[in-house]
Amino acid sequence: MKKWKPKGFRELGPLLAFVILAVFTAILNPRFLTLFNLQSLGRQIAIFGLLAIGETFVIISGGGAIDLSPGSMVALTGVMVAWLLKQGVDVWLSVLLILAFSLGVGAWHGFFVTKLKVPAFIITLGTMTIARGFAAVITKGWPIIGLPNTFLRIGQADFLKIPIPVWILLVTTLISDFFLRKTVYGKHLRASGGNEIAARFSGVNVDRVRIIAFMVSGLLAGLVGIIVAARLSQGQPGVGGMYELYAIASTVIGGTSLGGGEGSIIGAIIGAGIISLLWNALVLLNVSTYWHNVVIGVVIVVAVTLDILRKRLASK
Amino acid sequence: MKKWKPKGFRELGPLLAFVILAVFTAILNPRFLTLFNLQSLGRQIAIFGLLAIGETFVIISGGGAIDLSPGSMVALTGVMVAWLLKQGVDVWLSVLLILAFSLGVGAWHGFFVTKLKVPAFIITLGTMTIARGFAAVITKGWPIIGLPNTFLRIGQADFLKIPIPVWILLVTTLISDFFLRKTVYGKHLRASGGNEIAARFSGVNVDRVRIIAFMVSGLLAGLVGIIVAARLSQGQPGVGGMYELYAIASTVIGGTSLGGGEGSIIGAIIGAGIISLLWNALVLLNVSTYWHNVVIGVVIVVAVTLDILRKRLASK
Amino acid sequence: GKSVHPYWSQVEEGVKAAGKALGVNTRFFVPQKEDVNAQIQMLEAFIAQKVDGIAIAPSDPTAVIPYVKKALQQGIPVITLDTDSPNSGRYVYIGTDNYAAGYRAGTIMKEILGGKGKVVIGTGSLTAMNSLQRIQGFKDAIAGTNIQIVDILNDEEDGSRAVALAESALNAHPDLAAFFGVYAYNGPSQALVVKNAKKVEKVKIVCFDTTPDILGYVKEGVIQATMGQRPYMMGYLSVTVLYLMKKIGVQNTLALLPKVTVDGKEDYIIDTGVDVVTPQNLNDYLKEMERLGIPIRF
Amino acid sequence: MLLEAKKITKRFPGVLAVDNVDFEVYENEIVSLVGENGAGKSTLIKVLTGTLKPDSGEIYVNGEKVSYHSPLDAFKRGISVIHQELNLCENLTVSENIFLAHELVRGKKKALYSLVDEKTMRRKAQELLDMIGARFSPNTYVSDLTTAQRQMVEICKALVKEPKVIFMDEPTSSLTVEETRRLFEIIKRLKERGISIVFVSHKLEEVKEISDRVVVMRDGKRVGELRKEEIDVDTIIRLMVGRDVEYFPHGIETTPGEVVLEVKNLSWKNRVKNVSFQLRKGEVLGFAGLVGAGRTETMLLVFGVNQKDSGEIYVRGKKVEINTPMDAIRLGIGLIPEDRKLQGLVLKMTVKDNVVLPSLKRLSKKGFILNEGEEEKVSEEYVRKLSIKTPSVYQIVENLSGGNQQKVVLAKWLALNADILIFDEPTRGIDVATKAEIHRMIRELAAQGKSIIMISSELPEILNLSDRIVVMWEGEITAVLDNRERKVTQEEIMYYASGQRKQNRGDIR
Ligand SMILES: Nc1ncnc2c1ncn2[C@@H]1O[C@H](COP(=O)(O)OP(=O)(O)OP(=O)(O)O)[C@@H](O)[C@H]1O
Ligand SMILES: Nc1ncnc2c1ncn2[C@@H]1O[C@H](COP(=O)(O)OP(=O)(O)OP(=O)(O)O)[C@@H](O)[C@H]1O
Ligand SMILES: [Mg+2]
Ligand SMILES: [Mg+2]
Repeated sequence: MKKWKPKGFRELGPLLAFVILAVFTAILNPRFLTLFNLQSLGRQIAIFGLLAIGETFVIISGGGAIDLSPGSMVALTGVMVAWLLKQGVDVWLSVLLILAFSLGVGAWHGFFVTKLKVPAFIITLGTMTIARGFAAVITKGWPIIGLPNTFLRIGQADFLKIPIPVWILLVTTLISDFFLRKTVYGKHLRASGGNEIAARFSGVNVDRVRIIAFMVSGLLAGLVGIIVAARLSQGQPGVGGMYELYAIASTVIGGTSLGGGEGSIIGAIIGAGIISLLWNALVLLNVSTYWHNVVIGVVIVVAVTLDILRKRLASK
Repeated sequence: MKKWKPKGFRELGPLLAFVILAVFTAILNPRFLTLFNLQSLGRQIAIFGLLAIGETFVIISGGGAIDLSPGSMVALTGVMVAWLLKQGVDVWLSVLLILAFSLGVGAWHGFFVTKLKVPAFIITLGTMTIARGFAAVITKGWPIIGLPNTFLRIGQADFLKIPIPVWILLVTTLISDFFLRKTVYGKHLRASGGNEIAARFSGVNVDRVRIIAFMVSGLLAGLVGIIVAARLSQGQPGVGGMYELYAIASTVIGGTSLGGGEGSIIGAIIGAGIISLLWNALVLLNVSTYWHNVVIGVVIVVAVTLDILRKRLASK
Repeated sequence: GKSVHPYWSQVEEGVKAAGKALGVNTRFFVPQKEDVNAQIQMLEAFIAQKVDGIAIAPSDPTAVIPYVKKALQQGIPVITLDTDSPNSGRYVYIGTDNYAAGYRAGTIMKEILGGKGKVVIGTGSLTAMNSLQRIQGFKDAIAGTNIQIVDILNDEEDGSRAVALAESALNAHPDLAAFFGVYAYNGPSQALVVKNAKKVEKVKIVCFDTTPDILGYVKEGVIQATMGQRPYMMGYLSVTVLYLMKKIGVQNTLALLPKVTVDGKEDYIIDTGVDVVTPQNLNDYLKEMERLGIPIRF
Repeated sequence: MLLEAKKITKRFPGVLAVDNVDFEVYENEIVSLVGENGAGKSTLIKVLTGTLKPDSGEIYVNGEKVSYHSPLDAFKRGISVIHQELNLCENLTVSENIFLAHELVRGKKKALYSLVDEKTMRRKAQELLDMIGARFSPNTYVSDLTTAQRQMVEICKALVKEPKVIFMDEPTSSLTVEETRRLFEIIKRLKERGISIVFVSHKLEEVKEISDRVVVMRDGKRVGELRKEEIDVDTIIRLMVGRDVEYFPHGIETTPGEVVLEVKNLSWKNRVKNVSFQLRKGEVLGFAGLVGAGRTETMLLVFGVNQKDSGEIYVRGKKVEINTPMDAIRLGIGLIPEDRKLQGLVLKMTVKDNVVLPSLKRLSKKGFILNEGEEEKVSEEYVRKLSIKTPSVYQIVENLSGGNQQKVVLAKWLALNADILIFDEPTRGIDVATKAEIHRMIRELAAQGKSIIMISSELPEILNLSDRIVVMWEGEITAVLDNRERKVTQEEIMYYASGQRKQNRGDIR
């Protein structure tokens, strides 16, 4: 009953899938490669990718933990930041307040999961529903518009032709990959997910490690909320539906096991890339929307299945 | 040796929550107790309850398995049965065909999970997306109407003042509770979920046991699809959104652990009862819709948390 | 379009029919659920493709502004249909705005109820612009009467939940006078409940769209009135206008279109009108649609 | 006195696990803690090392009263522990495990965000491994290690904390004689370095060899203490059990009959090479060898857990294909697995449910509907026979002591009533009294006409129970020895176990 061990470049499978899809799309429709389209794709990858990084932390922390709240949190924090800005609060202060708030929500999840032993599924499902509800309560459903230009730049401007959200994703990826692989925290996180009791007996503060994981996920959901609000020029209570599922799927496509203990930030980004690419390519390839969901579902299943078979063959 | 048995009535917590909510609602609005309302509530409980039974089987089977497909399968099978009926296929034959189809989808999930080792999350997320897509492809968004009256009775008629879907739920509950607690299959299922390897060493055909669990979940999703179509008098591609989450939440509220190995059918039904009751009570209590999601989220979290604390105190 | 819904599939039919008649290549997209971000993502993909023209029903009028501007900058003509985005620089708006249609519904409700009674609204979204505008229009129309909106029910685009909620509402308000259904499946859900509860005489229904099930209930007299927005026309005209813009130029096309003045600004709006279908005029409506060449499934 | 505990009491639902126990550790001593399965040894150790909170009692370290909030508090005071159930993160490497929660970091202060100094950690891990004579790289993933190797990792892990006292809860239960000898050398070296050891074992010869002092527990109470010169196996047993125990069941004779199981040229990967042997009705066939000799792997092929690459299996003269344990059980083969937590038990289920799991079909009405009454009867019977210490058969297995869990594994397969029984290390972690009882049962089963394969790393067990002995080395059989006269010696087995081949071994029947 041996577990498959990371030999070589583990994210090879999903990366191949991404590249094949991209090349395929580019051949069928060369406009795929226009700067404009790549920027658009990049912004989408940033949105799913950031959420997927958060999920990766939570999932690695083990105990079957997942975070179902990101999608709704994106809506709520987007609405909140827009509300703050409308009250005339300074842009950066608003952003900071929102990040602090979402960090707090993450800590709240972590507290319930570790101290009260409430399943992560339930507490984050609760937030999913509650946050979605509050977004509607705050706005009565109407978007909050008229946000300052400085703020909109977060979602819409480019730097060196690369959209700001992509820069944010790059920086976040580097930092979190570093944390996961090189720091004490990363080791403790993987230990907690791999064998909670062993980690506890060794003196790892498993609870704190898990709480931090949820805080990372919360924080990134808030960050995405800000980016999306800036991208849409408004606080929209209706955005983000199902984003949590896409984020979790990205993570799993990238090779993270839902059982906890192991996972890859890079893989999660590639997973987010595949899903975003599908959204983009299906339009470029002129597939009727009614079929979009069918194709996305099939590609996710096929990509994951082939990757698993590939790994199994490789380990023989 | 004395007959020392550890546990009392495990579903006490959720049952209390249900009763308190019901009494509370009935006091504030006596119309809660009208036959019409109880029938309506019963039909809703039947829908979530049947799905929750399926999830219970899948979750107990272990390995972090959950089934994300039921909501979309409800939509797809509802559309399919309506389509068949429109083609003039006999009512009972259509029903049988749909049940066979959904059983097949369940087997498909089981096959991927056990034989190809694809995570249940991914393969059922795939079906979730694909089924939703096909429902749209078949109907282009149009409801399929004009279904025969015999069929509509499945969703709308009563027998002894009790709606047919509630009868279906009762029978299904009795059968599945019996299977889970009183048969070799039930024990094998719990053993497979508790420790897959030990179960294999004990001669349990773990793969088959798991495939059957997914088939039960598939079958019940199809059954609910038929009930919903009959209830709405039409095949509608948009129904069932998020039902899988409600079903899983019902299961967890009822005391099933997402880690696998244990779970309770009765608990799942009570969980489904709590969620359905909330949908109903919030309207009766005239709570503004903007707050519905907030209240539902809070009640779910509070109910589960209190139950966990109660159990912890009781075991002290 | 915004989400998979019969309304949009009627728009699509119009788009296709026009495309065929004019010999142009048309593409029609709706996301599964209303999601502004997803719509913008699609819009960008179209801009990247350098299509000849875009007709969009903005999920949100302000959110799309920067992206419509981007398209215009790249020389792609953009028009709006169904929902307008007046500040985006789009050339033309084709449709009846949802506020106006909602207002019409409110006016009719006022007539049916004789100016008093309790109403429950059923909708599929608390955040989608079309729902918000229809409800707002409805509210504004009944303002000042004794009609009271006792509840708004959000079923999150789940037809089954719509039925459950309508049942609860009917029970919670024994003196309910009417339902107002915002999305296409809301009306039939309410009709089903009212019919099964044998309250057809007591509880009136006004709703949106002209799907066959709605027309069936109209015929039976369970639904008193439904608002048809002629989605087919919107689709057909959008393609035609974009075709002209490509063929004879944007300015020349605009010159052919009716010019209106809004807040002192000149604008181009093609009002596709609202059809109010009632049991009384159902046959006339069907005949009229046939005359216009709009297919009716019934 | 390094550590002193006074009047420690710990209670679990239905069980008084530790009852008013005093315990002390002096400088520079090796003190053994012995007692029957479920006597409360592990619980006491958990209390003393901060993994369980006592219900009452006081703990003093270096004369200072302490109250632990986590294992970390104990480490900080120089108290390390190797638990009975090994606790390593299989998803991490050896060096990561050794330094878990004690990582070496760049920079002065250590915080969660500190950069881990992998290079130094690996070097130091290598030094520790070398010191205790382990021959695997610190970069190996723990999931790739054998039980004995994991034990070594645990020792390194304890050493990293630079402790004054190391508690070792049954460290030798899965070690061979050779490995145990090496561990004792390490223990002695540690003692020279001023580290005291608290040692738990059911192998009383070992206890006698290593201990400066022995503390005996029975039913949660401390019942006696022996000083170095008083230590004697029989005395310990009398204190532990309250009576004398006969070690090995002499006099249960069997008459081996026809061949019931024949294995021909079985091969699997590089770990089982061309293995052939015969098993007769009514005999006990012992399998000896060093750890890693491939005995377990061979039996996993016979039982259908792994699929053979080549070779043939005959049961009662008929060639059979065994692809899953189900097939094997249907053919009347039962395998008592080596790793109780992983392969043997569903920890969250009750004793009863575990005991009846393999025989469920037989015990059920129409092979389908459970018969709770019958299940209860069968499981209670085995709880009694194997003296499993549990409040009732409805106790969750996870809550049993290590040895009692092992007994449940045995009960499971004895209840199956299979004709061919394969025991893999059956008495690991089981106390002397029950061990003797199990030995008697094994002989009795053979006398009843069952056929038994017994893998054991305890040579006395092999020598005293087996009618014939198969010796394996690196995946092949090097000798088959006739032991009907009980004349085979330890030296003889060790000779073949180290790779010497016996000629014309086909002669032996
Ligand atoms: N978590 C628990 N819940 C309930 N009972 C427990 C728990 N842990 C231990 N026990 C019980 O406490 C008693 C002492 O167990 P302990 O593990 O200390 O025994 P031990 O002396 O280490 O035995 P062994 O030699 O088998 O390892 C046993 O009867 C056991 O069943
Ligand atoms: N490919 C492998 N790499 C590392 N370890 C392995 C591998 N295959 C098996 N092992 C482990 O090596 C251990 C010892 O090997 P094996 O079981 O063949 O020897 P054995 O003679 O049965 O030893 P024991 O005396 O412990 O029963 C087993 O527990 C097994 O899990
Ligand atoms: Mg112990
Ligand atoms: Mg072995």
